[in-house]
Amino acid sequence: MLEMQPPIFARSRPGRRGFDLPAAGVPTPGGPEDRPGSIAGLLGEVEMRDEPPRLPELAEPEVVRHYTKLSQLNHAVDTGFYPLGSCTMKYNPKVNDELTGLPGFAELHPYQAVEDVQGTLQAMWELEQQLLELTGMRRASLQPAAGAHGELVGILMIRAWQRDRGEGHRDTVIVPDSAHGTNLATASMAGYKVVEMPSSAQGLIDLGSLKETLSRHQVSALMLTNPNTLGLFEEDILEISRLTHEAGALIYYDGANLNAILGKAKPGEMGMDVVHVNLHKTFSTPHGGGGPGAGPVAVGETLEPYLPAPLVARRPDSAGTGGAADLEGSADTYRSPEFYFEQERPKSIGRVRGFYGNVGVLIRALAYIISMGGDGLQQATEDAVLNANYLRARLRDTYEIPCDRMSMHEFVASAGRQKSYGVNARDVAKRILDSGMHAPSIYFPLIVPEALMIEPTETENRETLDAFVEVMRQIDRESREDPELVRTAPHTTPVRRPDEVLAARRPVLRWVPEDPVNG
Amino acid sequence: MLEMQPPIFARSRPGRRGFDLPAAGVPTPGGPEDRPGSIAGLLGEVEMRDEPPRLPELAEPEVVRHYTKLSQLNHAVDTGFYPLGSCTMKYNPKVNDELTGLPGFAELHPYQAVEDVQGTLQAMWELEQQLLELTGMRRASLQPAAGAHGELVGILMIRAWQRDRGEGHRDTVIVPDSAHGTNLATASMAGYKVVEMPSSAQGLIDLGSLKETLSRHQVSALMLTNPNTLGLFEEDILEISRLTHEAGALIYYDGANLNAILGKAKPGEMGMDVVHVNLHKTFSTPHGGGGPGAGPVAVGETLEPYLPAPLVARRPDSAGTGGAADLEGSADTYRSPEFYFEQERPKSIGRVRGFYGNVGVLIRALAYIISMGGDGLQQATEDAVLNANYLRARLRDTYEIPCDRMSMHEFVASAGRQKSYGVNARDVAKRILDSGMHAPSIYFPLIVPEALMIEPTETENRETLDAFVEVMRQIDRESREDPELVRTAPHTTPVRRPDEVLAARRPVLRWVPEDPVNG
Amino acid sequence: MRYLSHTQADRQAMLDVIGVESVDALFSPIPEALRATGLDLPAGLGELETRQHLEALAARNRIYGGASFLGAGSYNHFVPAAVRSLTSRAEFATAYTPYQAEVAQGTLQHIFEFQTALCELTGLGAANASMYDGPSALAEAAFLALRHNHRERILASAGLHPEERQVVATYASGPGFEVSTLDLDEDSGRTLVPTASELEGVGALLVRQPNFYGVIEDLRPLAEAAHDAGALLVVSQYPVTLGLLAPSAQVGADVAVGDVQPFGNARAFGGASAGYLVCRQDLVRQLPGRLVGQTIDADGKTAYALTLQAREQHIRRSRATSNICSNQALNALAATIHLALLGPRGLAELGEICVRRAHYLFEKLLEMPGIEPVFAGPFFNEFALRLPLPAAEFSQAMRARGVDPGVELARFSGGNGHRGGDRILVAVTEMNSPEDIGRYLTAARAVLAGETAPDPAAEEAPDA
Amino acid sequence: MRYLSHTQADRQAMLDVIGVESVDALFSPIPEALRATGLDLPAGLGELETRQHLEALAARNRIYGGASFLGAGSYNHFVPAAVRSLTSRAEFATAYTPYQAEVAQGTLQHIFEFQTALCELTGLGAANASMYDGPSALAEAAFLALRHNHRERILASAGLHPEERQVVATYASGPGFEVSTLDLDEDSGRTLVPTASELEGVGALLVRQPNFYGVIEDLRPLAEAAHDAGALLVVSQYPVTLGLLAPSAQVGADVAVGDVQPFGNARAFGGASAGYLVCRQDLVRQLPGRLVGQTIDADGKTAYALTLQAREQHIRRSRATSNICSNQALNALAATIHLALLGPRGLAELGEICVRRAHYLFEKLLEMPGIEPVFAGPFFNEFALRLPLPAAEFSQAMRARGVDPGVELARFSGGNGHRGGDRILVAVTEMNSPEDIGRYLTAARAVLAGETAPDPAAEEAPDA
Ligand SMILES: Cc1ncc(COP(=O)(O)O)c(C=O)c1O
Ligand SMILES: Cc1ncc(COP(=O)(O)O)c(C=O)c1O
Repeated sequence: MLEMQPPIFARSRPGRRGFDLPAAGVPTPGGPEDRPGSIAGLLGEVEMRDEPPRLPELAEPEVVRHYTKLSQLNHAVDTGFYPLGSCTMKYNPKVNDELTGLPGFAELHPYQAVEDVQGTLQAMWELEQQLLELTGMRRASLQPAAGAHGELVGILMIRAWQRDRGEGHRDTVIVPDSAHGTNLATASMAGYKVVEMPSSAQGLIDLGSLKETLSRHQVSALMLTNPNTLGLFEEDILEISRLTHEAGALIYYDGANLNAILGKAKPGEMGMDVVHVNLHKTFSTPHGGGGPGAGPVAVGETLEPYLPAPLVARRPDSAGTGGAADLEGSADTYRSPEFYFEQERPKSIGRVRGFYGNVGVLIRALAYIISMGGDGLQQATEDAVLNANYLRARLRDTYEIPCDRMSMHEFVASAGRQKSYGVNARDVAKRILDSGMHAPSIYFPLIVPEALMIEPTETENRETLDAFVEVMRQIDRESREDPELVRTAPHTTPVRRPDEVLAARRPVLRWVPEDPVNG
Repeated sequence: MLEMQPPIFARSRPGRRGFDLPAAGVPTPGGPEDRPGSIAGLLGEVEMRDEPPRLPELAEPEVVRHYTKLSQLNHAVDTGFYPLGSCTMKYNPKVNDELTGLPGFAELHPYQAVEDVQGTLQAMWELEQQLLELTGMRRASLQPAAGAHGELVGILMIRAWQRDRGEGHRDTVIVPDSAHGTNLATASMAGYKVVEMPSSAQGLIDLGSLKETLSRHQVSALMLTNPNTLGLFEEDILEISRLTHEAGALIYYDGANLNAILGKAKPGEMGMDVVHVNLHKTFSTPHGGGGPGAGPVAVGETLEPYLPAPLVARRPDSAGTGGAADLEGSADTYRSPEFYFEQERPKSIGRVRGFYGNVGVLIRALAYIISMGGDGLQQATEDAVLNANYLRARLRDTYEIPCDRMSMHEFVASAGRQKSYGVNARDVAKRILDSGMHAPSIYFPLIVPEALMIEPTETENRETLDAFVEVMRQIDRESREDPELVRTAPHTTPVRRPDEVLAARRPVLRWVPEDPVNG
Repeated sequence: MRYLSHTQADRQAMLDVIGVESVDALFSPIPEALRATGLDLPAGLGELETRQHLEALAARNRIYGGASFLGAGSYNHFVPAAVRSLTSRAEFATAYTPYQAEVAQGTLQHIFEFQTALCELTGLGAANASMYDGPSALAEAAFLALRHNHRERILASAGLHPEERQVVATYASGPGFEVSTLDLDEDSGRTLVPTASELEGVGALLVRQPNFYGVIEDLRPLAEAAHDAGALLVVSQYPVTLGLLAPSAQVGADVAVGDVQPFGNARAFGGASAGYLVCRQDLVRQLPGRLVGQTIDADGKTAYALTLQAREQHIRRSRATSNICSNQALNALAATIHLALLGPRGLAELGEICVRRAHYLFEKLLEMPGIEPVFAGPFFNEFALRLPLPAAEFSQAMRARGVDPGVELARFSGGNGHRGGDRILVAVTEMNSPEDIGRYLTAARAVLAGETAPDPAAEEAPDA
Repeated sequence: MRYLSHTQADRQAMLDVIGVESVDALFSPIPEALRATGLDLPAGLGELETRQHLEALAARNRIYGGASFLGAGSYNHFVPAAVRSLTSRAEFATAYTPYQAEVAQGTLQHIFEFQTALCELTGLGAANASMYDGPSALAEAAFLALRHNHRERILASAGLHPEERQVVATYASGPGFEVSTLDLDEDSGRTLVPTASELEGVGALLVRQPNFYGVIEDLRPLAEAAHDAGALLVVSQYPVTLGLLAPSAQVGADVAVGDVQPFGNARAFGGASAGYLVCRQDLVRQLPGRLVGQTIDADGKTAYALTLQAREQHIRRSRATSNICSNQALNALAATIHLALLGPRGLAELGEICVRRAHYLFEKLLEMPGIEPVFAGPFFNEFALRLPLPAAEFSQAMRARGVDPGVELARFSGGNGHRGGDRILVAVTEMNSPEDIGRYLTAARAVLAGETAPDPAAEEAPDA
């Protein structure tokens, strides 16, 4: 029974409770005479709350049932196919969740003494080494909490580098028009002007247009994604790299699509200066309905001094004993355990978050890479690309494929043909939901009309891919024979086409008890 | 999308695997010359398998998705109301699952040295003490794996006691006709004849009929449930006890319904000789879709010598240090840790399972009792009884309540009135499923026609009870206005009324690849 | 109390609806004389404090990890995280027995899959939904056999696990079935083939495979003898062997039982896991316990339901095949998932690792002075040794070195364990890494040499 | 490889459908020159071995349990099991951002509930779906303020957490916003109310509550000064205090940020948890990140959807309010569930326990020779002390006695931590039991007395 639930606040009844706390168990030192032992007395001249916050009041069974039922309203990787392009919805191994939950990891405080945290530092160090091998870069920061956060780090590093060389006047970042929105938003957040370059007819970066843009603007950086958001490998990548560098700019490589090239090509060898990696995509950590992710940023020689501090480092001659003897003469450390934080990095752009990153996500990714091994990762890439091309080959009859060439881990189809029957990409997507599958990404990249961006990932088997093809064909048939059915889809979900216009026109962003809608 | 799934065997594809094993990593000592190093060589003259068993071949993501989707087809306490009478479907606290999973509990081998297992022995000992306090008995065995298993232990103890006193000719166990099926099956499994006594018009044991039965048969034991399966407390329990004992028989108390009387009454004080307790009911351990449960058996003085061995015991003078110094002169132990197994119990009926019981279930129950405390358990009983009587009061208008008196934790309604519109208890139950709730137990106890046995439990809030009343009223209305709707219910479940007759006539108890049904 | 939702106001309002003044009135059916006055139990604890109490208990247990070599019916096998993740799903864990099939297809189908997996492993035709554990499954299997051939005698190999033998005896004590013993060959450790007179009136011949001492039995001659005498052969098994050894049906078993603990279930001090019971298809109506069958629903869709319930207590009552009601469904699910992850190749490989490592440790131990095998018969991953010192002393010294070296066999000759006796039963699994085995050997050598102080640093790597 | 399902046969069949000969052909778009030749990474490990590796790492960390008194932005609060159980449900954990609302109502609704809970706690009108963490939320809040009042100066209290101050500075470095500092009163430790000239051109005044040194700020005068100068007051909070202290809106905050780590999220070495950002209703169109709104569906049913997306990068692209895309949804869910379990009373009680225990420890420590408070202002559950010996020495000696006594403040004056300095920051929560506090006091007394050998047995019970 998939039924919508009232907001938890509407389930509240005064006086219920879901939690029993221990007694304070200590004597309370006297406060002022009139309020001895009271909390207000302890706190002194502080403004207290008049009324408690209206949090819900519920017993534990009610809370558990509420969220269990809410969860059932979600589609998820564990419940079905999720070919959401650019998002790499692959299987998230269960063992990685368990390992991250080990008390030795989960109960560690970020400011414990360095000799007390060697295990986690080693995990971070190992992950960094693995990412460097996979990307062909030199050093990485694990601090960014997501891909976009990594982008910001990358662009700020480029900016700092350029200012250092006296080129602070370079005020422009260029992106292909197929770029993900975060690329543009990142650049402007870092204070840049953004110039979008039109893609070539093949869906790739157009060298001519690149040259022209580089010459017409004070370009600081080019941001690109490779394979790009059409799932196509930028075949001219070496030339792009040469031209950009010659123009005095650096290249930011959006590594959200790294799943396509593990063991097949390395951004470092393409001449990229900085790369972010989405651990919550390629490296199988769960998306959590929107996070947490992690977006480590790896750099080459040019930008290494600018990485956010601190970095994790390993004493090269360390015996691995984690001892606590003093190390004379080191500016960065005061003890000599095997792993330590490199704090003093004078050119560093500084921190972009508190502490060290989404460490739990990092540990999951480490466990994944260890489990897969080099060969396994390469096989994953091969299967991801195989699956995408297989779907492309099988859907080609029924759906337009604007750039119908060998794709990498994803490809973009279009509902252009179906449009002529009165059914658009959104309608197709909604109708897919009726089959118990998730829809592809739609209307992205922007350069493909009625785009359906399909990324099956390597953890899907052939039966599932074939079933998806059947669904897509059926929807095509329906579009011709009964377009209304598709236009009014979905028909089997708990709700159907929430009114987004209403939501934006009259935003209801919180529950309020008076609101009759919530009863 | 609640969709039926093919059997996992039908998803198998040769060559897939969901598990990577380590290498043996040791040299293999030579076998016979012709098969050096082979497994067959190592094993010697042993008949090997010609073909591997046809287990499914799948990758881990496929297995995870399969069982995730299967799970979604279930109703469960965490997803909705579950008023299944006699089953006490209360909330199962999450923390208890976690605690049972602590490596210190989960990874313990049953034959580790006694000084290495003190924690679990202490847990078992503490639980026994708590159960004795709650039941008013003297000693308990935690070995039985479920309620029915506990019944078997109890009846075998009675049999052994009677044989010891030279009354082995007593060949009959009597049960009220309202008894749970396990009571009768247990008695006959232990080699007894079973006599069913008709209940009184009030739904209770009829003293006259008890006397008569006691005099007419060679009665070894009376088995009763109190409150009985109608949810009624046997008001004459002291008289029942006196009569039975005077007749030379003992009383077995089916404690499946203990939830009704915690802190309110104790079987020991009612004169009961042996009681089993369902930890998976009253003590909140999850039912697991049919198990594991645990059915500890507590006894009074008479039967104490007959309890299954071993029992857990505590050295009265122990310092609690768990030391390993030898204890001179003890027949039962060879070391002196605080807790130990009492093995030598010459009159014991012996074991009824391997090892010591469903220890993981015991630990959950211990955590529950500790969390609730004495007051909490009593409050739970009060609320359970309150909830049952509240529902009874509110349903009385629309459904017949054959014994409409103050009930304990459950009560039995009847669809007798609805039957006159052509709708029976099964139809009502099936129609309830359409509301996202579970149905009550039906057609039990046997003495109530069209029985609907309703046990809300204490962990349900008033809103849920009221919603259930609405559903029941609506079904009553439907029975009058549109009985066909009810007769063909459920309408919203993944399947509807599986054909049980077909299932029994042509039993398909396993998947076979050739079977076209499974395609 | 965090598990209860009523406030005092709720309670009062509900009492009003019921039409009574106070909660006490609800308990008026309980005679005054019996009315308890509270409980002598401490006040309830919050979750934090409950956790602290239980964690302190868990910390009083000693865990050996890969350095535990104990078996004897409970084995140290790896449980994949996916098993825990899936079995802990509330929809499986907090559901009841699938009485309302429409909202229990998840449970019904996984039981159907469990039944299928057991049939595949054993080669027999019909498995039930699970039993309490291996030993109680064996007792029920013996009863099944006696029901089938209307006899009252059980013949039990001396190679049964002593505890399962005891369980059979306890169950048999009720109806008064006779249980007699069939000896082992002193040399090989295999069960001696019974003579016709030994089998006189016997309905069930019970054999363990591998037997308690780890010896792999030759079942064919036992099956023949049993069948010639009109008895059924019931085999109690360590199911991990079934990836490599001939399926039970092929070597003549009529009924196979065992415990799926090795598949997806933690040792947990011996419980919970799940027993299984599989029999020849023609014996299906004698099966105890729940059975799930495949059928079709009102719309013709494939569906699952409890079936052949006329065998069960809730329908047949005193004439049921057993009194079993709750079984071990969630543990059976763990096994089904683990088997699905392993697949046929995984199961065979798992067996191979166990066999290879066990034989390696066995050979190496035999090189030590004074250590001898108890029996000469073939073994899988468990073997009994005779030691040159009391087993209790050996075990204690080994444990002081961090290795739990095996089960002292004297534990089973009564008493609270290990007093006297020089025999030990050693089991090796995939959890005992080559390093753990090396540690065992180093420690054993030191103990045999009479060294007193444990030296945890020095470990022996296998010469692989 | 257990996570991949294709067999070689599958692969070949699929290549045939694609119409290429080999897998290599699929990678033909990659220029030859770039084609990698394998990876210099070890072979994959099975689950058992992966687990062994990670378990060994976890074992290299030292966990202090209730004897850890570290705070400074990451707090040792109890996480109820129900939080873990629910957040680990695959439907929550393995879903993506709720782009397809029809199959993501679970995620959408819990975000809506999170937004509501934060509005209730702060008294402000609009909360977003979460930010990466507290510090990055603060930086985004500062940007929000500058966007709102079209200014380019940020004034930051010296009572900010040094790391959040650094994050603000890093973010500001891109567009070149100026960040200047507002000092603390040397005695009370409270932020000095800025003068009009200090506020000249300032768009955002950033204050922490309680501040980094644990001192509870008096926000009203700061708010007044800010508002008089046309700036917004942005408060960075420890949200546990909000069960007792006046809600942010009431004391003049325009924007409130913080980290919900204390609610349902493990410390986990500092991540992952979730930042929150709540602002006045009228600023909602300046909010960064995702927002969920309630609406109705095609059938008129209440439904939830992402809303006001025109602020976001995927729609507005270079003119978005932020580049944030993935946030910390699952950690926000943990907080929402924990808050639902606590309720208003639970949250207040939780605060009370922390306050009482902290003040007790504080008073007792001040009785010891040479220990002095750094500031005199009121505090909640965290306080800074000046010690009569180097803090690093104190910490090391305490840790040798099993107590992690607090964060050495010198850690934040650069370098790899704790060199020099005599100041320490101590936090107390419900996880630090009276016994743990007693242990702290006993150990501290011994350390101050110059005792060398730790004596873990002797512990001091509080004289409660
Ligand atoms: C191509 C591309 N770049 C960047 C991002 C941003 O990553 P995140 O959501 O982790 O910030 C995404 C994620 O959707 C992406 O697909
Ligand atoms: C009254 C009664 N007695 C006995 C039992 C049997 O308990 P179990 O299922 O644990 O064997 C039950 C359970 O259904 C019951 O309700």
